Amino acid sequence: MKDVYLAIVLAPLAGAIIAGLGGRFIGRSGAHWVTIIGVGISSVLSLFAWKHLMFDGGEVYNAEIYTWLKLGDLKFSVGFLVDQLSVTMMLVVSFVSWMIHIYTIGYMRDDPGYQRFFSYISLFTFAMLMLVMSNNFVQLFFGWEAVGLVSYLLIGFWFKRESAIFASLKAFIVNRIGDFGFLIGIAAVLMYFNSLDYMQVFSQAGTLENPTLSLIPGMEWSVLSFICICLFIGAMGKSAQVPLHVWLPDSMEGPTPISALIHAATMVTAGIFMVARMSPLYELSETALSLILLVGAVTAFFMGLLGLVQHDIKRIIAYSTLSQLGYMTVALGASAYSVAIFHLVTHAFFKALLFLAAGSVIIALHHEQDVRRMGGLYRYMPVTWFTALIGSLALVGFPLTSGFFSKDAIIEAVHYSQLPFAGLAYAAVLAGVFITALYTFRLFFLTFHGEERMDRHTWEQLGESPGVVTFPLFMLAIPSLVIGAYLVGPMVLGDYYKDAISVSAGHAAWFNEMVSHYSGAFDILVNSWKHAPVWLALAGIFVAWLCYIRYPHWPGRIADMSAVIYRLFVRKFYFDEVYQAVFAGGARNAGNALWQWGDVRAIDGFLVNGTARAVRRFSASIRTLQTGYLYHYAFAMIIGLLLLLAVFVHQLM
Amino acid sequence: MLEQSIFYIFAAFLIFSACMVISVRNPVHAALFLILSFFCSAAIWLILEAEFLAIALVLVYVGAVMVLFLFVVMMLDINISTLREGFSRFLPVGLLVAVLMLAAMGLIVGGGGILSDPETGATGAGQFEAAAGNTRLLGKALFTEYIYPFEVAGAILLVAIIAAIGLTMRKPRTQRTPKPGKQVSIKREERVKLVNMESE
Amino acid sequence: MLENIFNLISEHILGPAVGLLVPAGYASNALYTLEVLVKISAILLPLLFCVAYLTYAERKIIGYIQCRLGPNRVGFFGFRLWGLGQPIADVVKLIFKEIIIPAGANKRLFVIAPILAMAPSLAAWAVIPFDETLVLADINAGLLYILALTSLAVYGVIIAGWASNSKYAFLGAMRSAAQIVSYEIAMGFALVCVLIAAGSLNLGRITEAQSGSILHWYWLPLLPIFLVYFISGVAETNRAPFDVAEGESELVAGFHVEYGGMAFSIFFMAEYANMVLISVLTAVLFCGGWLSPFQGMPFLGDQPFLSEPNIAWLLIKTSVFLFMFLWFRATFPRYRYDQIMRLGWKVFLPITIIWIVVVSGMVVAGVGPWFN
Amino acid sequence: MIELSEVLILAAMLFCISVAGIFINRKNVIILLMCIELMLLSVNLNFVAFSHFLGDIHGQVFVFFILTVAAAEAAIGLAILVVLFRNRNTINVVDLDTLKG
Repeated sequence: MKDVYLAIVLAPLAGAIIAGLGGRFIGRSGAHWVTIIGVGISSVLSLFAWKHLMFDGGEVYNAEIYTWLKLGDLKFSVGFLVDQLSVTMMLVVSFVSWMIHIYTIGYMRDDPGYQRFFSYISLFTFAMLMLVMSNNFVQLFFGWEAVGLVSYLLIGFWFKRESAIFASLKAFIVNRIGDFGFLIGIAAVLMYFNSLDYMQVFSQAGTLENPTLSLIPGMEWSVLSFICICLFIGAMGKSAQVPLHVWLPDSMEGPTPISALIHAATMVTAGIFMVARMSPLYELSETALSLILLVGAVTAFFMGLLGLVQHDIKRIIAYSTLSQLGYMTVALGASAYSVAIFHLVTHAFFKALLFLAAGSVIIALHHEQDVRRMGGLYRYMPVTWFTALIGSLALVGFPLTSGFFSKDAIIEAVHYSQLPFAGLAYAAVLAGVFITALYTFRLFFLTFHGEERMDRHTWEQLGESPGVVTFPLFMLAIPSLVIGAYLVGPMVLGDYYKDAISVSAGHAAWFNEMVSHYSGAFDILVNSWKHAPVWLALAGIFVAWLCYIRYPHWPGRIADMSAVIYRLFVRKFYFDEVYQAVFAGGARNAGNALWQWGDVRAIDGFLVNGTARAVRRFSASIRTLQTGYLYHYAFAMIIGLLLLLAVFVHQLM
Repeated sequence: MLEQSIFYIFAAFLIFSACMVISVRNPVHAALFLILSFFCSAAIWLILEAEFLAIALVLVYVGAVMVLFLFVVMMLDINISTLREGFSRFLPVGLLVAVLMLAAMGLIVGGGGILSDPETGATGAGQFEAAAGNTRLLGKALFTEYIYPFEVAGAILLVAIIAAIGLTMRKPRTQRTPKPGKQVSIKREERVKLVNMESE
Repeated sequence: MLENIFNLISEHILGPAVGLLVPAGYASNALYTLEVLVKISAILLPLLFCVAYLTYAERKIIGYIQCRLGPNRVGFFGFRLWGLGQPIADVVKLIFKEIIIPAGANKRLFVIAPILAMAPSLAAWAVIPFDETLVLADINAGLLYILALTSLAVYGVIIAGWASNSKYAFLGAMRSAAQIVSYEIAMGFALVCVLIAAGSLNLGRITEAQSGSILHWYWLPLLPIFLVYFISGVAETNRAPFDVAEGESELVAGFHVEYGGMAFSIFFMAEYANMVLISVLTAVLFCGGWLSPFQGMPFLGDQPFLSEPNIAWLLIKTSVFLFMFLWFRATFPRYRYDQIMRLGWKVFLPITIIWIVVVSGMVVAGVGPWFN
Repeated sequence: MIELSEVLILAAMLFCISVAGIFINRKNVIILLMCIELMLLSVNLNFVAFSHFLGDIHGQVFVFFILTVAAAEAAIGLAILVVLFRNRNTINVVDLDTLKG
């Protein structure tokens, strides 16, 4: 199986290298063929690996492939840990990525950076696979940074657009903050466990439950909490949790396939995956779990609110992504790692589907992204309309769709959790359901129904997208519909993950209580009407219908009535402004101050020029002594001699 | 007695010529008086049994260094009057300093026999071996005990020579010498130009 | 012999004279002083006489070399006597001529200059050994003394040239000064060779060191130095062919162009006295001084008179060198100034320096009959 | 017999005369050089006197070296003077103050 895993990782890399370095020779079609084949190989092989592990009773694979370097006892190596968790991720990543590769052919048809783009997304796939398949922290960090790098490259893909460059820098810098915490976490792991291998660390985790450390004298922190929080800060950056979420909406400056691939389906889930992977550590720290719960709840609720007021089709979806990531984080905080991963999987499909559908719309409208200039598209783009409807229903959590199962499971898991902030989180996620439905169908109705608001020129050319675009839509729509029902049994109720995820007994008890109410997917479906989420979702859809189909003038009136809140939403709770002022401005001011005071005055002015000036002033006064007349010097010497003689005479007397 | 009177005579000449050196108007005269003072001190050194040095003083200073001085003084077209400015103004100061210094030195010298044995009052005068000769003694000291400083002194002189030459040497002027061969081989056409002009 | 004559004079004439004139307490000092004075005059009077007749000899010899007769009119008491009275007549004429001091000249220095020129050439005679015992001052550093005094000769020339306030005189003085200083160095090194060979600075010692035979004299082992010394001597005295200081053709008469009468004659005498001095020194240093050339020779060396050291030998040798001075003047054209300097600095100086090394080596190795 | 102090006082007088000479001839570089030579002479006189009265030749060795160095100094000093005169056409010390502060 080692060869299979290697092939899974290396096939996209090979595609990326060939398309990136040899793009000029192999041409456009060569570039997309080689990368699609590469990702296709890893996708098919992932499926094979999944099958091998799940149905053929294959062993969990955990081995080092290559030792990179040795430092005393410390070993940095490349290795794979392929268990139920990572194989699921591999499957999702490679499959979604594959679909997006195909979709890209249509979307990027006229772009001059065609080969480059394929190279990037293939490279991204490689990096993401490295991340999920890693069996140690260093490789994890490598994948972590590599996806960050490719993300940076792809957000700034249209590097002639100033906003794209700004967005790519923003994503990069915000991610650096998270990575800093992540790196500290890894360093702490290394310091306390003296190993970077997952299994060795997990096996020793129990010994560190009690020790404390004090960074600030007088404040004792649990080592494990410290490690977990640091690692979670990394996850906050990557998975765009409040307050490190600001980069994700801006990253929509990149081409739509990227938005789908990176910023919806794969990269942003890296944080979720990482926390799930570290579950043996997190289970020992309730502090960290509570923090995760809180952060997730805040993200889920407030980011959803922002989605209500956006006008850019991709940004609306981006805020929904943030909100959904909040849901996953909440699940993690409630120790329902399996549920989080479950939602991750379903979300990957339906969010990718939504993004690609949005991309299809954007193609049709000649790169028009403002929903106020859309409307009534269902007549012209039936396939897109249909798949988008499936995606929207899944996102809302309409019964039977995949989103229904995963989101319901999260809500129930939080409901039974007894950690601090659990109640708050429960309220947040419940409210989130309504908001999700509202903004999702706001988007849907504004885009596909109602008045046709696009300009005439565009209207004349409206039509369905080509096959390479619609094919992935179908391919993603199917799992968006069915995968929830199929997976909810084993993943949530069953023992899908086996040892890949460990939950402490206390936490497992809450979860098992939730599970005990159900016997299967059908059972859940039947009982859904007894729970609030379904009604909330339906209410959200109804309100959206009211506001955007029935009474289109309502939204404006509501906005006028609550101008303050509306402006707060439009300005995204002023996060950007505050960051700009406090961090960017602060850094600039600090730099200016250091430059003006530290460099110009202290070093240049005082130390360098100051010494010179002091010498010059001193010598200027000394200089007047030096007349340059020979006889003055002679006089000085003679008078000195006279004084010496006088002293000598004095002594002699 | 004779020796002492000769010493006093030369000492008087020495002081006189030294005074003249610093007070005469003309630098040439000053140089000549300096020569005289060298002579006088050479004579005094002879009395003090330093024959070699006395003759060396005459040879080196009078015969070479002062010739150089005279050369320079005579060759340079010096404006004497400006150089004499402030002579009378500084005369009292100079005299005062000189007198003060002389008083101090006199106090030291007169303060008690510097060299003589405090008890017997004896000095080492005349202790040189009569037969050896001053030159031989000096040579022995120079070439044995002081051989290294001697070599250094030679090096210093060499450096001085090079420095003096380097400072004063001017590049030789490029001379234009007639070349008879070229003069002979000249052709009439190259030198004479016939011009037809109308007579006025 | 001369010694005895002097002792007789001292005993019978000076002694009583001092006794009559001087208080008793100072008698010995006075006698000593008187004796020295007598000795000095015993050297100088013949010297001056010699100088006077050297001028005659010069005119005669050059005349004959140039197929002329030279002075032949002035004689004594009506006899022509081949013009032997000429020097006396010249002296009388010069003494009675007025000394003209040019306007703008520095009067005192103008007068002192000829004396300064004359004095060293006379003072040098103090250490010249005429005989084993016949020397005025038998000092150890005799050679140095000679060197020092010859170096002083330049002052007369310089001061004369400067004090005359004339550009010709000044140019001549400058030339002369540079020339003398330059050749003095070669001369000094030549003397260093001699003193290394002899191992003494005393001229008597040096002469005695050469005793043995004519081949023991230093002209042979120090042949290059002998030539260098003599030629440098010619240059030192500003004689032809090195007489650019006078340089009649361009500088009229060089440094003494403004001088006339007795002042001029003193310069003239100084020059000839210098010639005599150089000749004597060459004889003493390189040709065995008062030693007989026949000493140690078979046949002639056995003759009692011929082989014995005698003052006459010194006089004969000196005369030979003096003749060479005159011969040079009659024969050679005058050197150009830069050639003179070149000869002094670039030829003589290296030769002497190399020969110092050679002589030192010979002395250390004890080569030949000279350095045992 | 001459006393040591007599010679020393003679040397001291010579020294003081040259000091006075430096004071009063402050503008003429040549005279200044001559005064320095006079000073050295007085020092040498002291050395010779001590050498004589101590019966020790080393004093004279020092005089020898002083003479050497003084000759070198005079040669270079005069060379500088000549160059100076060539370039500035003056030897007046007052005009030679380019190095002043």
